[in-house]
Amino acid sequence: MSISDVLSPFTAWKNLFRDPVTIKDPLNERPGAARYRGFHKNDMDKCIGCGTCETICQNGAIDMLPVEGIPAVQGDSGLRPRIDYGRCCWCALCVDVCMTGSLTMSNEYKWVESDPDLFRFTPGVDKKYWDNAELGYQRHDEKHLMPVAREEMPELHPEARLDSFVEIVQGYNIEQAKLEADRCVSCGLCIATCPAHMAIPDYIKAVRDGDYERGVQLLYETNPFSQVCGRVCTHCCEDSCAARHEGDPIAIRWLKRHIIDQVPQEKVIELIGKPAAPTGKKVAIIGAGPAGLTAAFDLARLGHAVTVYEAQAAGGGMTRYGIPEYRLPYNALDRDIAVITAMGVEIKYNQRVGTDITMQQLEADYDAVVLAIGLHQGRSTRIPGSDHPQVRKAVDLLRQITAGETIDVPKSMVVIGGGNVAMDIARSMARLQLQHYGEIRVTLTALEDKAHFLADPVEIKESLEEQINILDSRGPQACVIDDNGKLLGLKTWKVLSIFDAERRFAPKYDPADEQIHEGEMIVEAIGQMADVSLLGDALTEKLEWNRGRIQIDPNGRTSENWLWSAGDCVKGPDVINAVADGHRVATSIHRALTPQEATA
Amino acid sequence: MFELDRSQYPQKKADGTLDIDLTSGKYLKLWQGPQHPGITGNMAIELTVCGDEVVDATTHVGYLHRGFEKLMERRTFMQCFPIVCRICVPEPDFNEYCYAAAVEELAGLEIPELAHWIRTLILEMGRVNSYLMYLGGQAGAFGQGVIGQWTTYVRDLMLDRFEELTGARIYHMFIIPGGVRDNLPDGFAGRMEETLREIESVLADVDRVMFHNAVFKKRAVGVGVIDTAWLDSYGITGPNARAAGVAKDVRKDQPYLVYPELEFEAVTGKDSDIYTRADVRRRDLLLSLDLIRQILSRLPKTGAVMTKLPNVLHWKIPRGETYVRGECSRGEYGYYLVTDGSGYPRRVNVRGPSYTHSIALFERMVINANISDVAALLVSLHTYPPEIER
Amino acid sequence: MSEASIQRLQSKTTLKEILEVATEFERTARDFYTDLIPKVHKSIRYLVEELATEEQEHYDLFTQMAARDDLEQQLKVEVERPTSDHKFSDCIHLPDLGEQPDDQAVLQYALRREHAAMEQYHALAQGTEAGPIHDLFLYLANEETKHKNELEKLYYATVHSGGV
Amino acid sequence: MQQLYDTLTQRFSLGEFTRQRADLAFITVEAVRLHALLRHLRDQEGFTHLVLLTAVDWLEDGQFQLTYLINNRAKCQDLGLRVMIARDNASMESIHDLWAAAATYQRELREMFGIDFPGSPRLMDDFILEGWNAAPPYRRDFDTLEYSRATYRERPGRETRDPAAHMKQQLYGDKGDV
Repeated sequence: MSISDVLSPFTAWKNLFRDPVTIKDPLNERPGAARYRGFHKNDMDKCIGCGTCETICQNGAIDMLPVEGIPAVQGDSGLRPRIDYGRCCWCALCVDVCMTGSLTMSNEYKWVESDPDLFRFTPGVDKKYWDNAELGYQRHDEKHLMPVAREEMPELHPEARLDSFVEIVQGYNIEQAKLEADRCVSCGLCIATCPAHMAIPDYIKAVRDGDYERGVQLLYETNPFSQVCGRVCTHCCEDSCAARHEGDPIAIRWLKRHIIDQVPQEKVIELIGKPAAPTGKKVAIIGAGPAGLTAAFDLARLGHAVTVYEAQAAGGGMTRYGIPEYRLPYNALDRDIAVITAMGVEIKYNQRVGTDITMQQLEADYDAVVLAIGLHQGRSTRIPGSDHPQVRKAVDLLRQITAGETIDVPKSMVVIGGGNVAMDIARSMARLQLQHYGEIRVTLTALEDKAHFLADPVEIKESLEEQINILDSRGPQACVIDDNGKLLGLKTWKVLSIFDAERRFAPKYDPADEQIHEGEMIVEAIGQMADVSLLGDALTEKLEWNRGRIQIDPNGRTSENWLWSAGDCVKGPDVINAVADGHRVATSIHRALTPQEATA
Repeated sequence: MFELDRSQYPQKKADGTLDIDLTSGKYLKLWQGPQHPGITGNMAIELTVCGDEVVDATTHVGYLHRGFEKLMERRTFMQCFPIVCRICVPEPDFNEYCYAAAVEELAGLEIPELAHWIRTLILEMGRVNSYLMYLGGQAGAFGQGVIGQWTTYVRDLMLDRFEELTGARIYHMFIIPGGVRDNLPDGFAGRMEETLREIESVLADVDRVMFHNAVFKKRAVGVGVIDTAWLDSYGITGPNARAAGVAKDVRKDQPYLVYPELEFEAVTGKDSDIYTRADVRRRDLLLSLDLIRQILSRLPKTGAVMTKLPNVLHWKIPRGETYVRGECSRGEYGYYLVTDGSGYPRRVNVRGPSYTHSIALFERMVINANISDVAALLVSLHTYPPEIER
Repeated sequence: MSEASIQRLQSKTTLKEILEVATEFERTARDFYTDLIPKVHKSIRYLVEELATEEQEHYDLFTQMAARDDLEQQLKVEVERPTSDHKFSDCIHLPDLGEQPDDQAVLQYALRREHAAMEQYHALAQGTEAGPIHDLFLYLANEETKHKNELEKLYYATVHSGGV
Repeated sequence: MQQLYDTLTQRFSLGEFTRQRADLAFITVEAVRLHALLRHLRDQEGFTHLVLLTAVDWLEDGQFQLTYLINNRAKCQDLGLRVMIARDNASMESIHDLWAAAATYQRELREMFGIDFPGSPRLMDDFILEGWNAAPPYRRDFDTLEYSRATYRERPGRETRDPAAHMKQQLYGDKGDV
């Protein structure tokens, strides 16, 4: 200790002459830093109400609640997060995890109220002065809290698949499936979109947990066609997936297939258990497609005796006779059907109703009849020359291929149509051409431009890989036939526009841009319809119709109380819709066949 | 009898309890805290005094128990992230770092280089804050209120830097499992340099007014000596150990983050009294300012700040256990994490240096101290009660 | 209604006369569709019924138009014969749709007919000077266009969209 | 660390060895051997620093795991000794004679897990939970959420909807047979 230790403290006196360093009016003068984690904002145009913010909030500060004027629609629950600032700890995990980037934070931090309940509010709905604040916490450019890219599906390369009908999609292995399943946030927005309302988040969780038996049970609760849907479902669920907003949607379809691929068929049958005791009621189902067999499965499990009449030699309907084997192998389909027949469903093959047995007979013999005949008749453009024998319809050709009939494979051909069926026939014929002649000469012409093709984008991509010559915006004008009656090709005009300003079909052609596409065969793949001739004139007259289709009530029942109808023939083409329809009519029939208990 | 060995008074019975008669009128029970201004945070000391000499002391904690360790057992690994910082208010970042590092180790995650640098930067910034608060508290314990005003002012400048870097002033929630949340904002190094200079200028004043102050020296020199023999017995770490001449500094002993690449020596003292501990912390604070400069001049300018995580909503970590430590301003801070393969921690145990410093060690040191020195003694151990009771 | 009717149309040049043919056009079409209803399969009867209703509405419109006071003078005005007359009159022919035409055939016929009518009224509008008559023809052309658009949408939905 | 383990196994009967990092390993030890082993490690092997002492509740196995983490600063090594003890009437030998600070850890473990350490100073004194009557709260079978629901009032006015259930109710639901 020295004299300086006595004196030096007095240097503090120099501060006498300093200005205060505190900010005089911090409430007005001090904006939060650019990254400040202040009050929440939520962009109502982007928010989909998936509730992932609520899931991650470790404080339980977020509630998901309906908001006036925001209805639940596909892909948006209509709920919006309400935040309780009595609990919020400003960690911003809700912002980081937000699936759409709608939930953000402003750099505002001052909010004074005398009523504490006002600190519970719905950002974006309850208007606040910081709603338009430009600064505030930004999550880092790359979203880190979950992977955004889909696990790549192993597929056969074009060279490896082009000369055969071997399945292209290889399926995930367990590790890949777990990684893909891991990406799901279990919000459940997809369930409402799935026509069968499958328990998607739950079965994805089963994949994560590696509990495939549980997965199979979940699948069979809503869908006996998991092999089929796991491969060729239109997967509209993926369009409602929360993950699609800032990345790839979860590969829901492939995960479904993965589950069913993991469990042997005998185990599947064991897992879903035995049907209920026989009820003594008999149900006839016309058509062994997804709708008919789903209804058959449900009804058989409820104890009813079910007989399915199928005109073809094998079951599956359009999934077998319309979808090429490289997309849906027949053995996969067979496995689904085998589980259904294991429930006691009897399928009578090669029995064409209307020819081999009449509707009247079915009405007399059964307690209920389901008409699930699909859309097996191809539409024609009816352009000049389209009645030439070498102008064929895609559905007929595909059916012949499946049935193993010999087809006179043309060296060159033209397909009319831009839907999946057009792609199916083009790719199938390309394979046959390669097998027969060693080269592919298939031209596909579609009315629509590429941006508006009806086919799945992946179908177009794979068709191009498989050397299909796809020409968009070509309107068919005539099938060109020479003087000897030989088909030379298809004459098309350029389509200038296909829809008018109001999105209505109003094709405009440019006759100056005329092309003739060479082809020994022309295949029309523009549309399909149901062949309802099996009904017979009397029943046709008795039934009520609705714009060309049999009229049904919401449960699938027709105006004849013994007859239900389901699937493509009443709802348009879609596998998963057919499955959903099958359930619907099965439930309705079960109710009709079961004596109602008196209600008090 | 006091002239000989004061630690022999009061005498103890064979079972170790005091051989005193509390009803004799010779002794007084005196409570200091939990709201006493000389107490660090929410704790209380139950003193038994004889005259103005402390003959027995019991620390009481629990005023701030929030059960974080238990709360974490029902939160997912990512959900634990926002709550760990709340275990220690003045220097929350060690919780974030130790927790994140433990999770990353058990989950097998490698974090990007840049994140290591930014984490180190954050930890040093937090150390500066913690020491500035301590200096004010230590001076305040001797009645020098002005020091606290100065250090709080410059601490506030550092909080501004925290705010612009992390988006928050106190609970930064920035060192996240997987990395850090963002890169430095534009112009950060320049503004940090201004802040560092202001801190240095204030520290020069503190040096003159606090450390070269006859009153402070009179009160602090030779008081509250920690015997080096106690270090292991009481688990003493950090400046408390370094002031006793043992260069215990995790940054050197078991280097983590980017410390191996930084140039520094552990700051030590030798007298192990209140003054030396304060001085060690002052010099350690200057070291931190230097480390911040080193980091800012050497860290990569660009690069990823976070590694790719699995979906954190159902992130599971295989069964395992680990311990991750760091050198915080008060000593060894560590997280013992046990996982069981589920999506939740099986057990998280937080080792805060205050745990041993403010209970076992303090209860021993305070015996025979003067009542007026109790607060200064406690502050000189630099303890934060929340990390005791977690 | 073949050779004779074409002759008849070609010989008329006043507005009144053209309007009469147009009304006749709607009437015959209405009767054609009405006769067709019981012949087609029940499942597509809705289509023919809708077409008949549509034509009836147009017929009513024309009748009302002819009854308007302000037309009386105008009806005597000579109108330039539209160039699209030929196609238009073509469509007055009853087509041979066979015994039991299907939806596609009915739609194709109706589309062709609406298209011709649309062009006809456009041409008539162009052939009259600005004024109420001109507006009326424009209105009629617009009506036919709308109808045609609806039919095309239906055609696309019926024939083209089934092959997804 | 492997070397240390090999040395130790010559003198002590040790259980499972887990190398976690180059500088951190865990060894399972029988309860009766712990004290001697710790003394040896402290006095002969340079593990002079008791980093922490805590417990892990393996409820499903009916066991507590006590973890004694010790540090050898000179060699920069950490060693965790795992002792599995029965969960019922859990009791363990005290080590306060080896490290004075251990008494605090043991007091907390008694309070939070209900583990007895006979002879440990002030063991029965309340540590954090003064006046606590319920089960030791850090045991896995103590449900904090249930406790807080039973003890505290929920703030009124809070409700939430599950997106999937809400959509079901709004968009499809069970319409029934009409």
